[in-house]
Amino acid sequence: MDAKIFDMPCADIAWCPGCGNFLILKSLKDALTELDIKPENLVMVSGVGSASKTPHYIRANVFDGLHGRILPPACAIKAVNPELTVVAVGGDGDMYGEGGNHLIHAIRRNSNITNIVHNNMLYCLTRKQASPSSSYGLITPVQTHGVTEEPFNPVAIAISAGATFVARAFCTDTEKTKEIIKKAILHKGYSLVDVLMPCVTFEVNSYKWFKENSYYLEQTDKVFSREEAFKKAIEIEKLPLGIFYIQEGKATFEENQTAYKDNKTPLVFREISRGKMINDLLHSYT
Amino acid sequence: MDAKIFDMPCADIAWCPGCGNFLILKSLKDALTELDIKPENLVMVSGVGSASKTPHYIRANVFDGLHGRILPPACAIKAVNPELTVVAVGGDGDMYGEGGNHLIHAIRRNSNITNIVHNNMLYCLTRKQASPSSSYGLITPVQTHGVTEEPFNPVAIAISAGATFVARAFCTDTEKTKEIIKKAILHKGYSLVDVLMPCVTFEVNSYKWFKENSYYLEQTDKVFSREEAFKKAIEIEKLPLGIFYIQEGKATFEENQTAYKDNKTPLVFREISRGKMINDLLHSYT
Amino acid sequence: MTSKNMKDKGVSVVFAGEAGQGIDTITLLISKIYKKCGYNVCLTKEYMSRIRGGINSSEIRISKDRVNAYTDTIDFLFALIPEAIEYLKKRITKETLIFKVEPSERYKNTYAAGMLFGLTAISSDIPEQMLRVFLEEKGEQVINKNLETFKKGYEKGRELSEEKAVKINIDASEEVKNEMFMNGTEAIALGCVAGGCNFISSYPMSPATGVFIELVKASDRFDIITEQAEDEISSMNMNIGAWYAGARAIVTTSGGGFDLMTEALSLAGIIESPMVIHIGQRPGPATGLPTKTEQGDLELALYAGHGEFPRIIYAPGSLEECYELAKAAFINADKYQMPVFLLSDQYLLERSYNIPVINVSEEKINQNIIKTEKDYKRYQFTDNGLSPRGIPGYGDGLVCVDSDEHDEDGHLTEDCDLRVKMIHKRRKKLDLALQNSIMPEFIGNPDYKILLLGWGSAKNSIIEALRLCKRNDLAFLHFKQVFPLPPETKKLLTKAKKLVAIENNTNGQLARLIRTEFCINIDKNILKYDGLPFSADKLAKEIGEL
Amino acid sequence: MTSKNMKDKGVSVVFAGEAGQGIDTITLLISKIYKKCGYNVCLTKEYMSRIRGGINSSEIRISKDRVNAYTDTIDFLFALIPEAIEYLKKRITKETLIFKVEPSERYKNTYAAGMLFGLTAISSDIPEQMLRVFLEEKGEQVINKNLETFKKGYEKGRELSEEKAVKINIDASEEVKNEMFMNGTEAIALGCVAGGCNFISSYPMSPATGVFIELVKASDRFDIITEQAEDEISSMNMNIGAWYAGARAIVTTSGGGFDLMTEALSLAGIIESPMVIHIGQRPGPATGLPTKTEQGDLELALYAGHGEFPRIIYAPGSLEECYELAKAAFINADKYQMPVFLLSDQYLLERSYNIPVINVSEEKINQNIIKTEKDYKRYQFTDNGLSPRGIPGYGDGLVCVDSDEHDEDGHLTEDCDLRVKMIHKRRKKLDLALQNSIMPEFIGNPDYKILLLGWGSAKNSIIEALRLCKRNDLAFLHFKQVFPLPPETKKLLTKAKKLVAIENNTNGQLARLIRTEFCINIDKNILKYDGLPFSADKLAKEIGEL
Ligand SMILES: Cc1ncc(C[n+]2csc(CCOP(=O)(O)OP(=O)(O)O)c2C)c(N)n1
Ligand SMILES: Cc1ncc(C[n+]2csc(CCOP(=O)(O)OP(=O)(O)O)c2C)c(N)n1
Ligand code: SF4
Ligand code: SF4
Ligand SMILES: [Mg+2]
Ligand SMILES: [Mg+2]
Repeated sequence: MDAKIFDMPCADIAWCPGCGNFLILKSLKDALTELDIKPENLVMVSGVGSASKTPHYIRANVFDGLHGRILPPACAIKAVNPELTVVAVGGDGDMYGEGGNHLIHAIRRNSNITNIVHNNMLYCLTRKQASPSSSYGLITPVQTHGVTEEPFNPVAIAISAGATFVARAFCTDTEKTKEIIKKAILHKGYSLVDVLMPCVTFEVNSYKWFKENSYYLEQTDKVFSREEAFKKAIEIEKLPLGIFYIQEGKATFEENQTAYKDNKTPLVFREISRGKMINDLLHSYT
Repeated sequence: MDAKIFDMPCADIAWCPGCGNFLILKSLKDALTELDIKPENLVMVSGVGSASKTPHYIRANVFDGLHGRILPPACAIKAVNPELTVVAVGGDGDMYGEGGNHLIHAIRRNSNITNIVHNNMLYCLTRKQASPSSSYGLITPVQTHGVTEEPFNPVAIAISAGATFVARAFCTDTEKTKEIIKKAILHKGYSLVDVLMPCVTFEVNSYKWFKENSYYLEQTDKVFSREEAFKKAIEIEKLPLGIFYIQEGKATFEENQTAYKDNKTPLVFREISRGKMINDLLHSYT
Repeated sequence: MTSKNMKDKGVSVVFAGEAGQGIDTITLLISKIYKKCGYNVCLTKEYMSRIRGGINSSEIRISKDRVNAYTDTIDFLFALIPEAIEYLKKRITKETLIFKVEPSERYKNTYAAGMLFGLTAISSDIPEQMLRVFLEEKGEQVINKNLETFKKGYEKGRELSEEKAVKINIDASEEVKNEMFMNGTEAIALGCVAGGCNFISSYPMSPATGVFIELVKASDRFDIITEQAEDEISSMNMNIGAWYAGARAIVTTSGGGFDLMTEALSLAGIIESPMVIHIGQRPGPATGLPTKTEQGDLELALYAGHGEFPRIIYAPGSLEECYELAKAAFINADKYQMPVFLLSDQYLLERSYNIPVINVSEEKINQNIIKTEKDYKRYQFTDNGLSPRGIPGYGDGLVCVDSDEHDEDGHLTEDCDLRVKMIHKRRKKLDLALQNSIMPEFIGNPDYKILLLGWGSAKNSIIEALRLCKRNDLAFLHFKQVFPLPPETKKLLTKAKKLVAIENNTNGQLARLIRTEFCINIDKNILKYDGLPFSADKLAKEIGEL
Repeated sequence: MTSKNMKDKGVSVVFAGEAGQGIDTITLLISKIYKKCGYNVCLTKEYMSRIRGGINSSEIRISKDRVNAYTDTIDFLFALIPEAIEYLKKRITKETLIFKVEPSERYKNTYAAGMLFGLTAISSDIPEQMLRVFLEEKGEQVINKNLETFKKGYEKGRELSEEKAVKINIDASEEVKNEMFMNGTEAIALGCVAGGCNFISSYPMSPATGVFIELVKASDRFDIITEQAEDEISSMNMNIGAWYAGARAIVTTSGGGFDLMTEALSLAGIIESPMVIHIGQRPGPATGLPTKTEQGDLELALYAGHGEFPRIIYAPGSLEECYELAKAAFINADKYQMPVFLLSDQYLLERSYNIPVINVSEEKINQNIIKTEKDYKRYQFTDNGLSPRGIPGYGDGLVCVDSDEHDEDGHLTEDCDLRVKMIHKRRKKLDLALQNSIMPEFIGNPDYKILLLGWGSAKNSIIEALRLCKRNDLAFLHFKQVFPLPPETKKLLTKAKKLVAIENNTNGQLARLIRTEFCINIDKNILKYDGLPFSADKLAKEIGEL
C-alpha cells in the first residue's frame, strides 16, 4: 500500500514548523500503511488541542469531539462496528487532565482501540500552561513560580488501572515509534502509546533533552510482569522507552456484550426489524 | 476528650441495621476523639450516596456537596484555612467512579487532607449497580450478566499517582481502622484510607468473606518502597490490609501557595484591605 | 367515606411503612391482581432516599372507571408502622379507615394485602394463586408462610368489613382483565425499543435509572449494547459516538446528571448528531429531594449547552405518550439529525396503571443512513438544511465530524462566511421539525372561556380535575411537544379569556416559554413545588375557584 | 482616504500576518506609544486558533477623540504576508493604503511599526525609547537589530508619506498621555482584586484564560490562592469550597467549560454559596470558533443548572464597567449569597483603549461573615431570606451545608413543608437583589421614537454607531444587569414606537428575555453571528436605515 493514501494534500496544517506533531503523524501514517488499513475503515477520534488536530491531516473517517472526551466515543464506535480500526489521539491535556477519568475507565473497559497521546508536557493550543505531565518547576504564565504538583505518570497509571498494552515512544525515532504503533494497533484490547515530544515554540523540552534523558527498554522475548513494568514505569532519572506491558487474551468490551455472543455481525449492519418481537413484549404486560 | 462530643443524638440515621457504615463511623469518631480534635475545627466533606451521609452523623462542620466532587472543595477548604482538620468521606462510586479524575489530581496536589472511602464495591443508594471496585461477575439489575470490567484498584492507582499515604482497612476491625485513620489524619499531605465494608442488604460481600479473604500487612518499622507497595497492592488472592505506603516531607498544596510562603495566618483571617495597593496597580496602567 | 360512595367510584388505598417492609412489592402485586380481576387500577408511590427505614407510602386506586392520576384522598390506610399515620395526617379525613398492622406480624405487607382483599370482598382464589406465582423462586417454606399470613389477613378483612359496615361493590370489567399494566418507565423503554434503540450508556440516577434497567432487560432479545459508564460525561459522549457509527442511542438521567452532559449536547448540536436524552426530573437544585417529583427542568432542557443550535423537546403525560414519544424521539432525532429530549419525572415514571393494549404492526425501522460515495461530504449544503448522513465503514466515502465550526467536508474552518452558512443550515432543520410538530392535545369544551395549560406528567391529574370540577367554561391544552412550540397553538391561546398554566415547579416555566415564543401573557399560574405531584381532587378545587 | 479626512477624525491602521510574526506584541507597543504621545487609541484584535501560521489581524485606531470600538474601515493596511490582502478584502476600499512589508525583512513587525510612525509623522524619539525599554530583557543585540529595522521602516514611512501625499495631523492631548491603557481582561481582573478576590481555581480556555493569568500576576501582592485545576468541574467545586471556608473566589471560563460547571452552579444555588463566574463567551456550539467573538451564552447563564434558584447576571460593555461590575460581582455574591455572573467575550476582553484613571479610595472590603454562636444555624429563616453566613473555625458554632434540601441547621430533610419554605427563602433573596439593581444606561435623545437595546460588549460599537448615524429619533438602552431585569426598565421600553435589539448572536437572546420577563415584543433584531464584533461604521448604516 502506498503511504500517500493517508495524505491530505489540501490540509492547512496548524502546527508550528519543526513541531514534534509532524513526526508522530508520519509514524502513524507509516504504521497504518504497513498494516494495510483502508482509510474508509479507519476512524480517527480526537479532542481539542494542537495534538487533537491530527485527524484532520490524515485521510480517514474523523470524529473530532470535545476536549478530554476522546475515549468514550472511541469505545462506542468500536462497539457499534468492531470491523473499524479505531485510533484515538489527543494531547496530554486531553487525556490526562480533562479526560483523566475516561482514561482509567476506558482501560478497565478494554475496548479494542489504540490510544496515542502526543505528550508535549504542556497545554500548547491555549498558549502555554502546565499540563498534568509537566515537569516540576516548569514556569508558565499561570504557574509563575513553577509547577509544584507531582507529574502525572501515564505509564504507571495505565499499568495500575489494568491496561493490556502500555508503551512510551519518542517522536524523533519515527521508525521505532511506527513499530510500537503497529504493535499497539494489532494488540487486541486497549493500548496506550504515550509519545514524548518537545514543543519548539514554547521551548518546553528539546529534542536533545529527550534524547539524553531517555533510553529504550531491552525488548527481549520475555515480557515484563506487572510489577517489573511498574518498576520501570517509575524510573524518572532516564525515561524508559518501548513497550512496558502487554497482557494478551483478555476479553474486550465488545466481546463482553451479549449482542456479540453468538453473532459477529457488527451491530450497525443488523437489520432493526422489531414489530413482532415488540408486540410480544408489549403483550407480556397484560 | 469524650467520644460523645461527636455524637448527633437526634440524627435519623438512614443506613440499614447492621451496615458496615456504622462501624466506620465509630472508628472515625474514636480516632477524632483520641486526636483531641474539636468539632468546630473539623470539616467533614462528602458527596452523595449512603456513605456520603456520614457527615450528618458527626458533630462537625459539614460540606456535603455533589456526587463524586468531594476532593476539590476539601482541598480548597484546607487551603483557605489550614488550621482546620479536613476529612473527606465518600463511597466507592463517589470517589472512584464519578470522582475518578479528582482522586488522581488531588493526589498530585497533595493537600493535607484525609480521604476515607467507604468501599462497599457497590452503588447502594441507587439500589444496586456495579461500582468501579465491584468484583468480576457481580450480578445487578444493570449488570445482568455480571461485571466484566477490570475492578478498580484504589491502592495501586493511588500509589502510581504519587499519593503520600495509602492504606486499606476493614470496617469490622474498628480498633485497627481507628489506628489507621489516626495515622492518616496525622500524616502531612493527602492520605487515602480505603475501607472495605460489606453491604448486608444487597448481600454484596459478607463480613465473613472479607475476614477470610484479607490479611494484615506486617507493619514493621521499615516502610515499603513504592515498588514493594505496588506489588502488595496488586495482590488479589487475599487482600492486604494496613498501610501500604507513606512518603514523608513532601510539600503540601497549601505550602506551595505563595500566600503562605512568609505568612502562616490562614488566608481567611487576613484582612482584605486593598485600597492603596489597588490604586498603585491601577496607576501602573497609565 | 361510606360504602355507598365507594360502590360506583372506587376506593383509594394507601400502604405506608418503612423502606424494607416490602411495600413496593406488595402494592405492585395487589395492583396486578385487581387488574387481573377486571378493575381499573392506578398505583402511585412516594418514598424516601434510603434503603431501609424512613416512611414511604403507596396509593392504589381501584375503580370501575379508568383511573390514572394521583389523589390526596385516602379511603383505607394500612399503616405498617405507627408513625405513618402522623406522616400522612394531611391526607387523612374523618372518612379514612385506618388499619394498623400489628407489629407482631412477620410479613406485614402480605397480611395487609390479605386484609384489603377481604375488605373489598374479592374472592381469595386469584390473589392466592398470583401470590404463589410471584413467590415461586423463594421456595415452598416462604410461600406457605406468606399464604398463611395472607389468609389471616383476609379473614381479618372480612371481619372488619362486617364490623365497619364496609360494603364495596365496584363493578369489574372483562375488558380490563386483558389490558396492559405498566408504569411510565416501562412504557418509555418499550417506546425506545420500538424506536430502534440499540445502544445505551448511562450512569445511575433516580428516578431515571429504571429506563436503563428496562433496556438492559430487553438487551439480550433486541441486541442492545449496554454500558454503565464511569460518569455522565462519558455516557453522553459514548452515545454520540454510537450514533456516529450508526447505532441509535439514548441516555437516561436526571437534571444533575444532565448538567454534566450539556457540553456534549452542544457537541451533538454542532456535529448534527441525532441523540435521545431522557431526563427524569426531580426536585433540585443539586441533590434536592432525590426521590420526589417536580417539573423543574424545562428551561434547562431548552437552553442547556453553550452556543445556539436546534433541539426538540417532548414531554409525555400518559403511558401511551411515553411509548409514542419515546419512539418518536428516535425517529425524529434520526430524521432531523439533532438532539431530542424526553422530559419525565418520578410521578410519571413510577406510576402504574392499566391501558388498552398497544398493538404494533410488523414494521422495519427506517434508518436515514446512506451508503457513501467517494466524494461524500457530511455537511453538504441542501435546501432544507439536512445533509444525507453517512457512517464510517459503509460506502467509499469518509465521514468527518468536528466540534469546531467546519466546512461541508467536516473539517475545521475559521471562515466567517462559512460559519454563517452553517448556522443557517442548522437552523433550517428546526423549521423543518416545526412543520412536522406533534400538536398539543385539546380537552374540554371548545367554547371555553378559561384555558388551562399543562405539559408532561401533570396531564392526567389535570384531566381528572377538569372532570371533577364540572365547569363548562374550562378547557385544557396539553403540550407534548414543548419545543419548538407549534405556531398553530397561538390561536387557541388568544381565544381564551383567561390562561392558566398548571405546573409542578416554582417559576411557571411553560408560562415563561409561551411568553418568550408568542409574547402572550399567562394570567395565572397554579404551581406546586413541595416534591409531590398534583392530586386530582385538590386541583379540582383550585380550578373550581378560578 | 485623503489626508484631509484623517486630520480630525483619526486613522484606522491594520496589521495583518501570520501567528508568530509578532503582530500582537508590536500592535500593543504601537498603541501604548501613541497613547503616551497623547492620542486616543483603540486596539482590536482578531486571530486564529493556532500558534504559528494562519492569518491574524489587529486594528489600531488613532484619534483625536475617544475611540473605543471596532470599525471595518481600514485606512492603512500593513500586510506582513501577501495573503492578508485577500483575507481582508471586504474591509479594503479604494481609499485604503496598502503597505506590503518586504519578505526580506527579518523583524517585519518592527519594520511596519517604523513605517507607521514615519507615515503619521510622529517624532521617532518616544517610539525608539519605548521600544528599547520593551526589549530590555532580550539583550543588546536584539535591541540594536530592532532599532535599526525600526529606523529603516521609519525612513520608508517618511518617504511614502511624501510619495502618497499622506498628511496626518491629528491633535494630541496632554490629558490622554496620563490615562490608563488596558484591555477588558485586565479591567476585569482589577475589578476582582478590588472586590476582594483571594482565590481562583480555573482551567484554561480562550478567551477567558487572561483573567486567570492577570489574577496569578496579582497573587503575590494580594495573597490570592491560585490553582489550575484538572478540569472545570473541579475548579468550580473548589471555588465553592473556598467560599464556604471564607475566601472570595472566581472561576473564569468560556461556554464549553462552563457547561461542565453547571451542576456545581446548582450546588451553589441550594447551599446559598456566593460565587463569581466569569464567562468569556465565544462562538459555539462545542469548540466552534475558539478565538472569535459572540454573545451567544446569555440564555445559558440564565438557565444553567438544574432546579430553580436565584442568580444575578452582569454584562459589562466598557472597561469601566468591566472593573465596576467585576467588583460588584464579589460584593453582591457575598451580600446575597448567590452566584453572580460576568458575561464578556473576546471582543470585550481583548480590545484595549485608553480611559481616564480610576481612583480607589482606601477602603476595607466588607465581608458579610459572622462569628458563629454555639446554636448557629446556617439557614435560619429570616424576613428577607438572608441568613447570617458563618464559616468553619470562626466562632463556637458549626457550619453545615448540604446539596440535598435541608433544614435550618443545614442537615438533609425530606420534609415537604420545609422544602417549600426553603424555596421561598431562596427566592426572597432575588427580590432583594432586584431592589438593588444596577440600572441600564440610557444614551441619546429622551424623546426617542426608536429605542435600540443592547447588552454587554456591543455597547461601544452601538454608541459610536448612534453618533455616526446622526438621527435624532434614536436612543440606546444598554443593559449591564441582564438578570434580574430591573422592572423600572419597562417604562422606557413601552415609551418607544419601535424596539430594536442589537446582539452578537443568532437568536436575539436579550430580545427573548425581554419578552419572557415583560411580555413586550421586540420589533426588530439586528444580529451578527459570523464570529466578528459589530463594527461602528457598518452598524451606523444599519441603524440609519431603520
Ligand atoms: C472543556 C474545555 N476546556 C478547555 C478547553 C480549552 N483548551 C483547548 S486545547 C486545551 C489544552 C490542550 O492541551 P493538550 O491536550 O496537551 O494539547 P496540545 O495543545 O498541547 O497539543 C485546552 C485547555 C476546551 N476546548 N474545552
Ligand atoms: C451527578 C450524579 N449522578 C448520579 C447520582 C446518583 N447517585 C447517588 S448516590 C450514587 C452512587 C453511590 O454509590 P457510592 O458512592 O458507592 O455510595 P454508596 O451508596 O454505595 O454508599 C449515585 C450514582 C447523583 N446523585 N449525582
Ligand atoms: S506550540 Fe509547540 S507543541 Fe504546539 S504546535 Fe507549536 S511546536 Fe507544536
Ligand atoms: S444498602 Fe448496604 S451499604 Fe447501603 S446502607 Fe444498607 S447495608 Fe449499608
Ligand atoms: Mg499537550
Ligand atoms: Mg458504594
